[in-house]
Parts: sequence; C-alpha cells; structure tokens
Amino acid sequence: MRIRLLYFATFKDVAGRDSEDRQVAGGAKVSDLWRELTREMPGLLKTGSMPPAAVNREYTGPETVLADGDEVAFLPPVAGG
Amino acid sequence: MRIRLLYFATFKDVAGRDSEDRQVAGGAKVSDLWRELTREMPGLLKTGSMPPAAVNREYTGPETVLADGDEVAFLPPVAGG
Amino acid sequence: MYLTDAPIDSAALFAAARPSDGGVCTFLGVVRNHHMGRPTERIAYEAYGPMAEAEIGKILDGLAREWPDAQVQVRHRVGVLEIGDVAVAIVASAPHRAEAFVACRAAIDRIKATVPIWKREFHPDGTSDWVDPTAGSPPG
Amino acid sequence: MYLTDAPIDSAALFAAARPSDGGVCTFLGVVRNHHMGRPTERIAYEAYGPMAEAEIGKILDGLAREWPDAQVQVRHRVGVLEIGDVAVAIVASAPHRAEAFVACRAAIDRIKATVPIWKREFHPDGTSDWVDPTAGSPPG
Repeated sequence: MRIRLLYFATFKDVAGRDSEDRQVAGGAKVSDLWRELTREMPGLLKTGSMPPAAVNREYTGPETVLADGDEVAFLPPVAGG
Repeated sequence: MRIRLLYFATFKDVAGRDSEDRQVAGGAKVSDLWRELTREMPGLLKTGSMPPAAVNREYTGPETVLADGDEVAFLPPVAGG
Repeated sequence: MYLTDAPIDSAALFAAARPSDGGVCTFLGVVRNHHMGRPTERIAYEAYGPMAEAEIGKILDGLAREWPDAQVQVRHRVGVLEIGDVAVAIVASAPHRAEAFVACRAAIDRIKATVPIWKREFHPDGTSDWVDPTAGSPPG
Repeated sequence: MYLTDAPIDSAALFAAARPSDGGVCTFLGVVRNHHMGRPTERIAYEAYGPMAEAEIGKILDGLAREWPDAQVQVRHRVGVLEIGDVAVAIVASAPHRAEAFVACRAAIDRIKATVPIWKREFHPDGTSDWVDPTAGSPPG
C-alpha cells in the first residue's frame, strides 16, 4: 500500500525534499516506517529517538498501524511562538 | 497650625466639598484628625474604621504627627483598573 | 504622565518594545456592562492625581527591582468612560515570556490595590455608586 | 484561519472583546535579536499548515472547556520575519482579569508545546539553524 510522507524543518533538510509517496507493507506500524527511514537517512536521528508522529494531521503513537492513503509526518521539535 | 485637607469619591459626597484648609492643634496625629472629622461628619464612618491616610501624597500610618502646611487625605477604598 | 483624560493609545505602548524583547504581555482593563450582578451604563474615574502618579511610579520601581529584564508601561484613564472603553493599559515586555506575564500581572494587581483612583458606576435606572472592591465584589 | 503570512492586525483582535468583558490579556511573541547568546538577524517560520490549524483549534476547545468565561483568539505568522515583527498574538478576554491572564498564558504555553510550527534563525554571520526548544534553550 501507499502512503504520503511529509518532511518539515530539519528533516526536510536531511531528506532533501518536502514530501514523497512511499510503498509500505500491509500492517506496518508508524515505528516500522521510522526504522526504515532512519536506515535510509541516518541524519534523521540527530534529534534523538523517534520523534512525535502525525497520521492524517493528528498526533499518534508508534504502535499505530498505517493504512493505504495515510498522510504521515515525523515532527522535529516544534518551536512556534 | 494649618493643614490642607482633600476629599475624594464617597468622602467628597459626605463632606460636600473636595478640599478645605483646617486648623489643627500642634502635635496632632493623623488619627486625631480622623476622630475630629468623624465627629463632625459621622457619614465618613460608612467605610468602617480609619481608612488609609496620605500625608503629602504618601501613604502614612495613624501615628504620624501632622506639620504645618501638610496636605492630608483619607482615602476611601481604591478601585482603579 | 501615567494618568490621562484622553483615550489610551495602546499601539504607542506596544511600539516601545526593545529589539531584545521576545515577549510582550498586555493587560487592558475595559469598562464592562455589569458589576456584582447589576447593569452598568458608564463609569466616572476620579483620581488623587499627583499621589496616583507617584504611587504608579513606586510600583514601577518595585517591578524593575524584582524583574529587571522586564520593561513595564502604564496608562490609566480618568473621567467618564463608556462600555468597552479602556480604563487601564499595562504593557510588559521582556526577553522571555515568563517575566513579561508575571510583571504584567503584578503591575495590575498592585495598581488596583494601592493607587488612589476611584470609580463611580452609573446604572441604567439613573442611580450611581462608588465601587468598593473591599465589599466582596469579584476582582475586575 | 489561525495562520497567516501577512502582518498580524492586533487591533482587530482587541475589537472582538464583548461588552461583558472587563479584562483583556494579550501576549505578543516578537522576533528578538538574540537566542541562546547568539545574535539573530531574522527568522523564517514554517508550519505543517493543516495540522497546525487543527491543533490550535483543539487547544482553543480545551481552553473554552477549562475557562468557559474566557474568549481566546490566536494568530500565528509564517514566512520570513524581521526583528520586532509579531510572530504570534494571543488575545484572551473575560469578565474578570484572573481568567484572562490564565487563559492567555495557557494558550501560548500549549501552542509552543504542540503546534507543528518550526523556526529557522538566520545569524549575522550568514549561518542559520532550526531552533530546538528541547535542547536546553530558555523559553521564548
């Protein structure tokens, strides 16, 4: 199945892009996707362990199972205000 | 000796004036002046016991001894803001 | 200099923030249409002018000692105000927000506690009375 | 609706106070010329727009439940801001000042904690970096 992945701030710099469509295995969890991404781009680990994740624009935990068409983002430390 | 007495807010309503020059005895304290005023105008007591007093535009206590030319005011409960 | 009988220009107060200030906390005290369950039509503010100026100055001196990084400005209206008019404006700016908030809150609390200013509320039924915050009213 | 790439019109936010409101507490987050001891020249704000809008909405819903008498408004800039520009404006109005202060403070604290907005600081030496508030910087 296919998800839409968004990159922001320092993660966008590391990835060199702001978004991509990506194939993930059926039943894959948020934490599985993060592991896969950090294998490809170890630079993502510079903010430490798995950052907060959002699926379809809502914060969610590492155990959330991804679904086809999900919009997924890992969020570097936020700094609004 | 002579002092300048100022009235504000509800005390101005009770006194029917906003200021007056007044003779006080040498050595008179703030509390003596208040007692004298409340004898003349018992309506001043409607805010309770002796209110905060100011001599020459500074808060002061009941034991302060008055001096010739002092500007004195008893202050009803303040309500700025 | 802290009291004025003209409308308060809040924008001018904001403009005084320094380039090093990252947080600006403002409090506006506004004439509201009710007090202790009774409707209010307008309010007349009266001050012991010279003493009020001096007291506000002392409060600002105290704030500067307690929160030296904060810069606090105060304006208070006197005269007759209508519903929605700004009676008092406090602008506290500081490098970080925590100090801006605490200095702003302390400023308005202390002004209400000690500055010789009084207000007479006028009600729609034609009556009026001097507000006595010590008589059990909620804080304004 | 909470994010904007145009200058924030604080006056318009003030104008939303209701006739029953006696206290208006405002917080302006302003771009300052320093951060963690380093000089700042300008800041670029980036947001995960749709999620940021939703998160601010949830924060406002939570504030309305906790302080039902307070009315809170929020605007947050995105894009490149210069020193002194307003990055975020919170206006909390309530019948009494205590609620206005606490709702305003809670609003900015929660916005900083969870809304997906990032800022890149540009320094006079030509370098730049993403601000990481979890890296031990003082609160802004």
